[in-house]
Amino acid sequence: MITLLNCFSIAAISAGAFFFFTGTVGLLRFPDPLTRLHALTKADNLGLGLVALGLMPRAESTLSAFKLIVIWLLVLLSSASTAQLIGRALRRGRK
Amino acid sequence: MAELETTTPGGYLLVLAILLPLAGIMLSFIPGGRAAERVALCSTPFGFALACAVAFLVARTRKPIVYTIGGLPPPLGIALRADGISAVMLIAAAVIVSAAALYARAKFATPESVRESRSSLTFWIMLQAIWAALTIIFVGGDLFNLYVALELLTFAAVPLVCIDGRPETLAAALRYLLFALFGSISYLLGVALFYGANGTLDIPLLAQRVQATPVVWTAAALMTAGLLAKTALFPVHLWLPPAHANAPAAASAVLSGLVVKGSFFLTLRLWFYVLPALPTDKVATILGWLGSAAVIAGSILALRQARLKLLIAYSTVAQIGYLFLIFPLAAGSQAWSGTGWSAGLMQVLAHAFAKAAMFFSAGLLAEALGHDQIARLGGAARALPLTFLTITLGALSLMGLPPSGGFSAKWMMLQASIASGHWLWTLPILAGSLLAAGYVYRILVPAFSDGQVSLELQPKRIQEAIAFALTTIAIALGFAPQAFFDFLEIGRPMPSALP
Amino acid sequence: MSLLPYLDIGLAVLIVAVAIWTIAAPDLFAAVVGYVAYGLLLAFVWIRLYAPDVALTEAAVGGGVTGVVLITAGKRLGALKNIAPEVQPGLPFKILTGVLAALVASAVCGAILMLPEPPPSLAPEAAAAASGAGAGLGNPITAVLMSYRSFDTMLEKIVLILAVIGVWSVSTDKAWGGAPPPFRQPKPYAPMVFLAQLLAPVGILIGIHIFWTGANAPGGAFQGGALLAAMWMITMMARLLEPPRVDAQWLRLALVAGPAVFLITGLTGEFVAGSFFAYPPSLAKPIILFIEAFMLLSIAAALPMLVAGPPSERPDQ
Amino acid sequence: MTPSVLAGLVGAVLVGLGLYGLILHPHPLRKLLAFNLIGSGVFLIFGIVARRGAGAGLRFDPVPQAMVITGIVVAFAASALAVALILRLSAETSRVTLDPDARKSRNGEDAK
Repeated sequence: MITLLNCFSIAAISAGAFFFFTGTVGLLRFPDPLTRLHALTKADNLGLGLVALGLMPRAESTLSAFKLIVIWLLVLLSSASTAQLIGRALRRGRK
Repeated sequence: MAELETTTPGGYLLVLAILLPLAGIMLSFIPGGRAAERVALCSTPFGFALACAVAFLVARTRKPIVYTIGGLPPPLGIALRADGISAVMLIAAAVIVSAAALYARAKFATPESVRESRSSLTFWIMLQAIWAALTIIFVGGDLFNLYVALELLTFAAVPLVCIDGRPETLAAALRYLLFALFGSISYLLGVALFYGANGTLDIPLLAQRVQATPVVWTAAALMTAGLLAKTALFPVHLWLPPAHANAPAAASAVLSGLVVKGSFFLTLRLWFYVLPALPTDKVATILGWLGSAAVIAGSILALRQARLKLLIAYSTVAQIGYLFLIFPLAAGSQAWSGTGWSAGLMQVLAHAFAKAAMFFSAGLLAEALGHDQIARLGGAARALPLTFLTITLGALSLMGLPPSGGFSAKWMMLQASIASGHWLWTLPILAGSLLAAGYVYRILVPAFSDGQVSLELQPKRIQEAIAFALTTIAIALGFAPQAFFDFLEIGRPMPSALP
Repeated sequence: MSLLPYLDIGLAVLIVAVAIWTIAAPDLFAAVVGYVAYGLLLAFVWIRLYAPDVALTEAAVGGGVTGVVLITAGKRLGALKNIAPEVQPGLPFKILTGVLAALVASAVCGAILMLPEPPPSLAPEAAAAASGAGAGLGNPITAVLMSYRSFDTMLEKIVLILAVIGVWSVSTDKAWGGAPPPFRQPKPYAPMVFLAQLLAPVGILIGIHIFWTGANAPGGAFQGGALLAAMWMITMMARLLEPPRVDAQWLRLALVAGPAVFLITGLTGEFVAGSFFAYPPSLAKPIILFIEAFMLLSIAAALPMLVAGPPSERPDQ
Repeated sequence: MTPSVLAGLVGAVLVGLGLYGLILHPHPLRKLLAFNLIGSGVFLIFGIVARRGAGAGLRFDPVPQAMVITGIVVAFAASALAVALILRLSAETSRVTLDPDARKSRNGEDAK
């Protein structure tokens, strides 16, 4: 059982790290700010979600596991909003 | 483990002396408006009484009085201690702050038309904050607690510089702030290293534990550099003249008379109370040379100023230089170091009172004439006799002519330097007096010459009287009895007495 | 074997690189942005030094709120057209400064490497005293801040009040009594409003949680207060709330509450526990939490006021 | 090399870098950034002092860590005050410089 959970953790965190990596590659390689924003928000949010998921079995208590989900949701909320704000700032700058 | 320190009888006075102005700040801020002025004026007599009570207790017991905050002794807790020099400085601060408060009523009363005005509220709160910060600096026994007090002093002093909002005052305040921040952070780095090397920040405990290791020397050097920047010792004096010359007179008097003495006081604490066991001769000599350079450079720059307030501000740079001669002259436990110590402290006091009086008078003069250009002072002495009497007496003390506190200070410095055999120190002392005579002559000669001046405004009698009273104290210090100098020795660690 | 040392070295290199960028960046705004990133990286170092309380403070204040202040300033200064061209100092001066800075840095490096072994510490005393003055506080840092060195903590709160008054005092006489300018441009933007409405209640809850657990776990009045302050600022950025007038009575009471309650409890300590700023051991924890609750309020009020700046001359909408 | 020594050395480097920027940059906001770098370097040095002092069941000496928290708050307050001064000065003079000889106020008021 413990080995199984450990395998799950390793798999989820590695997948999360992979998505972070692709997000960063996108940030560096994409041509303009909007596409970069796309890479960052999409890939990194997924990556963080996977990392949080992978850490959940390792949490000390149910409360800590719950906190991990809350952290992910808060990051989702803030990155969604900041992406909107940055996007609007870009559109204004172009006009 | 050494025996833990406990509160001595009357120690609670020290806490009250600190909490009084702190409570004053909060009581002024909540209702704002005219209440700020009232609170400040009402608390000054109590603060003066507390300072006198502390001095009385120290004089009676002949020992420092101690308070361990929360009943928690160092090293974990913080202790407050008042020795001879703390008590004297507490009284000086209370007197000058009270004088500044009374003097400032004319300018910083809240106007009838508004409930609260920006400059009045700021002035009254910051004046009390300076007082609180200085009180902690004079009685604080813990290096980190003293750091917080230094920051309190900075945050109180900077807004006073730019209180009238002219661009040049804003620039002066910003420059002052940056120098002061550099000073505190450098001090704080020294504090970190002291803690890392000795595991305590309590001054007497540190004095027992410090050894002449590279870490301790680095810490002491960093703290000293920071404190020198805050004291405006040449060559890091650049911020002082614009800041002190552009502030309103009541603020300039406190800044020049007291605030720079706060960081100087901590330099004394560091070298004479934390590190007396170390061989500090070389450092004392370096500080002495820097002080000498400040005396000469400050005086020469003062000679070249066209504005009276700037001249007085540069004279502060020069007079601060004298303070640093205390390091070579009072170091160690030789026969003459007692004289050097008395001389240095006398210089602190005499300059505080004389300089405050001179800034008050310069402010009155500028308001009465509408300018403070030295070249256009012709005949001003006849129009403003009491103000010029004050300036003349204050200048007497700055030059070191008898009878005055300044004369006693410089005379004892000369005695100490001759007794110590390092007669080279007499040169800056004498040269500084000559140059001071030069810049005072530049003010007084046009003022006492014939000429017509038209007064835009007749200065208030009470303001002239306050300035005159302070200058009288500076003169009266010249008659201080031996008992006064013995009092200054109370609590001063003697290197030989240490293990 | 462990990867950690390499990660540590990588973090150190990264931090120094970002620090060099904030000093050397050609553009003012770029330097400011670099500094904000730097503040967040520092929080990781604090975690590695087993200092989660400091990490929280550094992330919230050193990186977060300081970042807001600096970015706002950088933007406003960047928008000013008529700033005089910077006078660049000459090469000899640069070299001299570089040598001086290198000397200081190497002296400090040397001092750190020569710190004595075994290191002197107050940890044993602090642990031993935990049963007395800091009774019931599982977080030794809260015990130090609120008990052994409570005097420092009270003074630091006074410093915050003075800073607020100092910031306000650089306004003009005409503007006095008014409110600081709004945080953002006139039109509230829908996603921003949404974020504020959703985040503020959650953030307030978390802020109070961090304050409450601070007695036993990392956290405390300062970290919790910084979070509450951030929530207030977000609602002001969404224009759901406007900055209050500087003469508002409730604002001043909130600013002063923390140090005032601290001072009053400190005074009563003389009568109930035999010394100023002492607590009766049986009641130490509730009293400390009581004081901290008011400090939370003061911090939550002071930080946004420091960010908002002095009152402006524009009439309030 | 332990993490704490490494952090201490980073702190020392930050102090040096900040000092260089503080002296050299003419722009006050850049000076302020440099001051903040020095500040964080000093705090890191407090941090390693705290870490070295681990003992008696604690992973750190709580006293220096508490001092850092106080220090961070004070440094922030200082930055806010400096920024307020810089912004007012720039609005007032349209020149951001600390050079007292370069002051040219718009209202041309004669210095008293």
